[in-house]
Amino acid sequence: MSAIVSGAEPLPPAGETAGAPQGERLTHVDTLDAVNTLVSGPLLDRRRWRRWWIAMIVASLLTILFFGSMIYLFYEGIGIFGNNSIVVWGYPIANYVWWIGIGNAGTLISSMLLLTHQHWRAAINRLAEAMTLMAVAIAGLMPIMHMGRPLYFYWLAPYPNTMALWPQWRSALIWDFWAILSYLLFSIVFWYTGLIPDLATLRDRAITPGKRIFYGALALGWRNSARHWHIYQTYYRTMAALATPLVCSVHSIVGLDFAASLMPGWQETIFPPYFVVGAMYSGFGIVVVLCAAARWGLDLESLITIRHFELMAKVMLMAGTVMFLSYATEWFSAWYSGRGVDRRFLTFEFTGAYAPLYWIMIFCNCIVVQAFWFRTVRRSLTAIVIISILINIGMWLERILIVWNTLSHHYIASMWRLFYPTLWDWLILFGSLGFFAFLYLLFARFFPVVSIHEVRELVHREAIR
Amino acid sequence: MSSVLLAAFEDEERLVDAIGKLREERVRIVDAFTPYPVEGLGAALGANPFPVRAAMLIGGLGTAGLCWFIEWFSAAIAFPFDSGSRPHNSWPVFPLFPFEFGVLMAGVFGLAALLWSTGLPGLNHPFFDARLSARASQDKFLLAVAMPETTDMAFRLRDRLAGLGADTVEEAEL
Amino acid sequence: MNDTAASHAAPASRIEISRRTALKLFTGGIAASLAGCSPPAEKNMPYVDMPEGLVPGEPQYYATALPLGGYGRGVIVKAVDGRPIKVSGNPRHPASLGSTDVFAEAALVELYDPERSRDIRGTQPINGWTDFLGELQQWSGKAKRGEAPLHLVTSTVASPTLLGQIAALKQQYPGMRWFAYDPLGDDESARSLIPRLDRASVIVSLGADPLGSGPMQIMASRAFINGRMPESPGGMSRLYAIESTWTLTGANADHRLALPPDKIDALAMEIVGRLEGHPGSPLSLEKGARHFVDQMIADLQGAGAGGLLLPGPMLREETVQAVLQSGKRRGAPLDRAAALPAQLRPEAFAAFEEALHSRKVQNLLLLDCNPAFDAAPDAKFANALKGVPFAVHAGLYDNETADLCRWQLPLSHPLEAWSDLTSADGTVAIVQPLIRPLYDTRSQHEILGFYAGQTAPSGYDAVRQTWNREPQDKGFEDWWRDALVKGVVSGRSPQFTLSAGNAEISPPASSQSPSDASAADGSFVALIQPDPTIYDGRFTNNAWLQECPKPLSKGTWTNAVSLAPEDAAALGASDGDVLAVSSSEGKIEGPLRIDKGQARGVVGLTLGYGRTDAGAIGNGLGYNPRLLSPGFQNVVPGVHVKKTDRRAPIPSTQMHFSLEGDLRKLLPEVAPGGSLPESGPKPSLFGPPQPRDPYSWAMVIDAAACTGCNACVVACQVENNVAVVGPDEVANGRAMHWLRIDSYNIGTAEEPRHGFEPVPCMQCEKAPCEPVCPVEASVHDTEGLNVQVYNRCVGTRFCQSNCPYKVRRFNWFAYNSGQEYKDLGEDPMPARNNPDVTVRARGVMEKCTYCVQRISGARRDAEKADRPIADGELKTACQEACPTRAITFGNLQDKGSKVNARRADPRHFTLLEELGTRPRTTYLARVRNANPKLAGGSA
Amino acid sequence: MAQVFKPRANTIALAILVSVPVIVVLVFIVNYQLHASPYATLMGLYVDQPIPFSHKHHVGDVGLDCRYCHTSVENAAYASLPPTHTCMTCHSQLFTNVAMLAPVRQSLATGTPIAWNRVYKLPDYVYFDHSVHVKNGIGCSTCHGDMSKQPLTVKEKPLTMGWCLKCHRDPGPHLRPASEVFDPHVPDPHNDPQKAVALLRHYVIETGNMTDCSTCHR
Repeated sequence: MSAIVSGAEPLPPAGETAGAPQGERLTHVDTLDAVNTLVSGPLLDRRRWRRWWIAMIVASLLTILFFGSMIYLFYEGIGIFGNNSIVVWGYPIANYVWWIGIGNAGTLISSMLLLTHQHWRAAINRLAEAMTLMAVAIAGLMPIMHMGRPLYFYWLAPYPNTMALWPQWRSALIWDFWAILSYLLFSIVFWYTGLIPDLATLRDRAITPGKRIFYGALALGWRNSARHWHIYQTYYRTMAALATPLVCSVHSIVGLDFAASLMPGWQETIFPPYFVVGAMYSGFGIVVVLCAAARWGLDLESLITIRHFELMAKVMLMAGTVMFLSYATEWFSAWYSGRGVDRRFLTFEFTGAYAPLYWIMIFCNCIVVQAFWFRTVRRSLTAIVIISILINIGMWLERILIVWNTLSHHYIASMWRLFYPTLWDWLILFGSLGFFAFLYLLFARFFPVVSIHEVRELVHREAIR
Repeated sequence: MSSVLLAAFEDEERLVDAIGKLREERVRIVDAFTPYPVEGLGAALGANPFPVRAAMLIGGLGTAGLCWFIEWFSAAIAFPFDSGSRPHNSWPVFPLFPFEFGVLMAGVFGLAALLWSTGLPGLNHPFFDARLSARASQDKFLLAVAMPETTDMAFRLRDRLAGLGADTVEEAEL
Repeated sequence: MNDTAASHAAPASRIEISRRTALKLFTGGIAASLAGCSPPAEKNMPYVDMPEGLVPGEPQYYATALPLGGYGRGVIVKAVDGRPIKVSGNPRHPASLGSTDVFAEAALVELYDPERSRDIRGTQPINGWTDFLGELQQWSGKAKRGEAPLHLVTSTVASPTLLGQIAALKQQYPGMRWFAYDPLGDDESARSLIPRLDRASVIVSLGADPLGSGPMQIMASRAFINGRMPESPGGMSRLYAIESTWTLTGANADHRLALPPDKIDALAMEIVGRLEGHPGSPLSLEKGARHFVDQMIADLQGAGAGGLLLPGPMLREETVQAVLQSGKRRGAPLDRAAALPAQLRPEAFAAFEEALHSRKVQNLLLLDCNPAFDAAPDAKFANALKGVPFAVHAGLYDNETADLCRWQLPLSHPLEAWSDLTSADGTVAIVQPLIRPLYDTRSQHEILGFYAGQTAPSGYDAVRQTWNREPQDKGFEDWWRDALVKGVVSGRSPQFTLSAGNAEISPPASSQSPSDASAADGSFVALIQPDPTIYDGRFTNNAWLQECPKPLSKGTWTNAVSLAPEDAAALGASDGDVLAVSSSEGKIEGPLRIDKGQARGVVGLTLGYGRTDAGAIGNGLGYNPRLLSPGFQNVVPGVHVKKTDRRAPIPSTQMHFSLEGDLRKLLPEVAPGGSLPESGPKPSLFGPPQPRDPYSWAMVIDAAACTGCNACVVACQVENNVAVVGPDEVANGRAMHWLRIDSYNIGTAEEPRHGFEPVPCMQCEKAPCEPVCPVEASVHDTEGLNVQVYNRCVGTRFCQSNCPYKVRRFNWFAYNSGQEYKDLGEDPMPARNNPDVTVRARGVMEKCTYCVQRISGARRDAEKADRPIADGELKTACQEACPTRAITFGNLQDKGSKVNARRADPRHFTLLEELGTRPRTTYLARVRNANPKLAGGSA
Repeated sequence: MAQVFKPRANTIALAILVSVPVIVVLVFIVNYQLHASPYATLMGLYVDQPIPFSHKHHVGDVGLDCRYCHTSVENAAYASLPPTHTCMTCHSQLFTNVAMLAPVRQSLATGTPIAWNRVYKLPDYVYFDHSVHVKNGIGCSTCHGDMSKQPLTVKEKPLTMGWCLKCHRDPGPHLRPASEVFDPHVPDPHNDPQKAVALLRHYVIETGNMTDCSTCHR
């Protein structure tokens, strides 16, 4: 089969094409069946999954750690975290904002790029959507772990009860609850819809009856009828159109968790927009890492090319710059307001107990990304991956610092206090990373990580260009 | 349940060109099956996405309305609480929940409508009896034309399809 | 609820009931106050025979008195179903004036402490009291024959009945010797003064601490503030404090000067000299201090009889006497605390030690004292005591001393026993039990009864005999009932009385001379003082007092070694470093606390810690400064301080103390008669919320009247079942006190001063915590309370993160419902929970609600009688406890209410008003009556 | 290629798809019904007692007043159960040696309380005060039903928060003149608007704070 992979002309080695990127092709595959083979091959034919198993074992261990800590948390009580009566919020909140941010990028990528006819999205949107699902699912766990009495989380829902009580709709947490829930379910629907035609392909290519039934059932008997395609696309595009505002609203609401308060450093009108950008920022970072992983693990070099990475790098450069601008706006308005508490807070950010972390955050989120101004960096896979990881570290720091700075240094001097994380704080954080990897590996094992039918279209489009 | 001739084409262009020519020759096109959506083809074959759009609109707005009502009813009528001396009917914060949930339900209703108007789930379908059916989801562009009454007409149509570039032609039921 | 069961109630009723039942019934009471549903298979246990006058579930109030340092403070104790659950002051009693101190509030913990000595214990297996009595008989025989004279050791005794019994014993046992000591030290004359601060216009404290912990604290604080109120007659008094380490008196002074003890002593003599008109050579002081002293003396002279010079315990006896004489000549308002009658003076502790070490002591009774810890914590004493064949210790706890004795007799708690107590000002109150002894214990009177040869002594009878000297007295029963009801004795005097008088005192035997003490050779002077929350060590096992923050440092659960910043810098040590302090006598180690405004060359140490056998709560905390000083010397010259490489940060409830820049707004200060700019109402989108009829509760706290004594903090804890979390959790920043007293460093670098600000929930009308709660757990009620519905709370903690005042507290663990600190969850401790307040579960936010259970109770009573709640009828726990009446609570809708009057005061201000939260809790600004001729005088 | 699925698969697939939303809705309905049902509220439940005490006999036939045994109901939060002595005031004369009353005699002899099983149980975070209700015209039977018809005591009302709120929002129809408070036979609620208004005024009832959380939870 590998014969098909190599194009008509010898494909240029990644990173060395000096030609104008405009002329450069996004994929290095020529025939439709080559696409099918590339993507579905790993899922269908007997093939060694050594790399996968190694990754899976590591991920599983972390997952066990994650749920182990969660069980201990529910048994022993929330006091095992480093929080105190002044800094009442801590890691779970930061993790939550971080994960939901990553979650947002998936849908943003696939829907926004679809609406703007960015065809290069075809190769990466499935990865991104899957990432969304898992990230949001994990994000959804965090607030529950953060609650004092997690078993009552359902009190946030308006369900008929003998207490004649209802939720308190003015609370940003209620908006949050519904944002996460709606967004999670919506992403599942969106993701699954996109998956249907590919499932049909897998059904038709599958040899063993087990796989045929598995994929067949999920494909719902999709026949690729031109009529169905027409209706299907209408639906899919409309969903994309709905997804974009949904995503923005979701992270805006997360921003409101802080902005809808009166604490210094939280009460900021700029929070919603810059939370959205921040989400996209860190999300793209993770997508880059996932693409690199999938590319390496599933030999998809010819589908996910350096060109994709370059384009994503450009998006990150934009986002990073916007972040810088947002921070600057915060600092300016804090200073310009002239309010003692705001200025004190600003000084604390840069010189207080958490200052080192704050400087690292600025470095990761604002400085490093500027390297993407250089084409060579944009086209070096290693560089992009490293920068993406740094960006995500920076974004996590941003979230924890938003929580820490404000709660540690507020109006009443007598109650200023610092936060010292415990082992359990770290276990939950890294455990959640492991759980994410675990889910992702499962997905990659049983579902096409690249949207087959959309790449088919892309290949055709490029062939005629 | 009608019997058709399935003609497999190598690519999108040949299929579209064939459809155009056959239309002029008054051949009844039943359906086409393509590995990826071919722009305008579905519309040409008379597919109507209206129900999906309608369902999403109604589902979305309906749900949002219901959510808003629940908010207003619970906060202002059922059990009005003094929460930081905010008005009981705090309408400025009410849109958020309806919006989030409305969008979700729009998606769900749309999916339902999609399945309904495409007749899915159709796990078992005569189309799958055709040998070519499996190729439609991979690399071939299938054209389904109504089977003529008489056999010699059928033979002529087969030749015509081959002439238009179909590399295989197969009898099938739809 | 099923605590309709708790029996053994009114002291009048005479139902016999075993400890076992008592405990069983307690648990009934507990169940009623535990949060969360329980399955319906639950038993209801009615009485077999209902005690007189007891209504199940309804509170009963009894007047009694509680001892501190021997002296009594009159209190009124609330009991529900026979369980004492709250102590508050007795307005009729001059030593309480209706207020309390931390020790009175926390007395309940002692009563219910699971670690109290429950059964009599001997050195070999025995069967209870009978064996003891048998052995006692032999020894009494010997004693009577003069073979083994009885030695009695007590701490300060102020009970007429006890005095009577001791006198009787002296008749019975020839050669009996009685020794008494005060763990704080034998520098009696300075310590036992009652300054009439309300009658003084200029007060100069020479190391004295009348506002600090002690039996006179409530009296002195109330008098001080009465003399401080701008509206008070004769204007507002001015307080100069000259002291070596920070005390509450210094913290409340208008002007403060830090000097080492020897300098203060010398200065005292100089002042006296100049007042008396024969000035000697002035003491050498640096310029600023000299100016301070001169202006102060001028001020003092100007005040005439209103000028009060107050000698402190660290002065030499001669100095004290000199000061007192001059004060007497000028007619300064200074009295002496009630002292023992001349014919009944105990010998000093030193005499006992001498007797002990010379093997003269064979028959020894140590009555409610712990010398092995607080008098002579050395091996020599321990071995000598071990050698005493018939050494008997009677005490609440099986403590350090008890371990060295042949017998430990369990003593009844003052709330379990009949007695009588004289207060520092001479007032006597009958001590009546609120509850039958929980264990097989005896009261002091009953134990002395045994020694007197009685077989079944009764404290009840002993006390009645003291007051009913001629048997055929008709009026006695009425008098007795009246005394019990009022809580104050009048119209009768027992055989022996303690009497207060004017401030002349014949100097006691021992007298220390710290004048040679100087930091010249690089060594330090150690100054030992009582601990503000643990006092002399008898409260070390009291978890509430341990967790109660020290007024100035806000440290908890240990005592610190305090140094001046310069000295600490010289040692290269920082807060929390462990310092080794050594004297010729011994060595202690404790965490450093740097105290801006402490005299250089002075090491500040406090008593009460370093106990080895106090109980699970108190063991192994802090150090015992007595190891540095033989006897009761409180000024130990020539000590050396070294920095060790260990750190032991002090668990503290406050981290940041200074108020720089506009933070100063948090604690505004005005000159007498001064006022604050009244800022108009903040603009609001929805318009200001209107207070609603019939009730709109509000509180005003007078920052000028707060002396920082902490009584309100502990009172709140008792009333509202606020949990103790333990040192580690305090260090984690999880202390639960609903009401905190913020302590701020104000003033200048030259003259650092302290300011206190009690901060309960502000009950904001536009509460930021409410709209952010997703489940309506934090909501407003129609009376303006910002209530927290514990059973609805899911623990998102958004309310606290959005609270600008940070007054909410979160149950990170089940501090009070399963995960208690150490043994605080063991029976009978939970029996002290207030049944009217939910015991919060884990994961729930809690906060001050203006004692909503009291409001509800008052409202229900009013509704039953179809009348409105009268102003002043309803008091919150903190308001009730406050010795200086700094807290006013009432109804805004009642135009005549006191709270409305205070809100109209020119000193009225709102904390963080600019946020527009419209708090119902507001403040009156601090007042500093500075000397115009001194720095800060312009303020 | 051949069919993967048999024709009936279509039906099954459809059924599954449809059942998803249906189940979601059912969960809500069933959950509510369950909590409102006697299964959760124990309403209408008879509880065995050490002594089969019959209110029907003592109230209905003998005609004892509630307050004869539940002495503190008018001035305390708890109505309180009668001490054994109260039983003996009569039963030292009547039925002195009936086997049924053995536990009572034993209780008196040994001084051990009679352990009655709770019928009306509120969660411990709910603070209910009998006296304030009784004093303000709420009859015993409003919550306890007609005791004169109960041979064994049965929980007459659900005692859910919703149930309490019904009356706290509109107490009028449940109020009675003081004379009828302890009368078990009075129908409740009376549907007489004038009477309601009159009684509200008579008892000076401020309905404003009656639905405050702090009214019952502290």
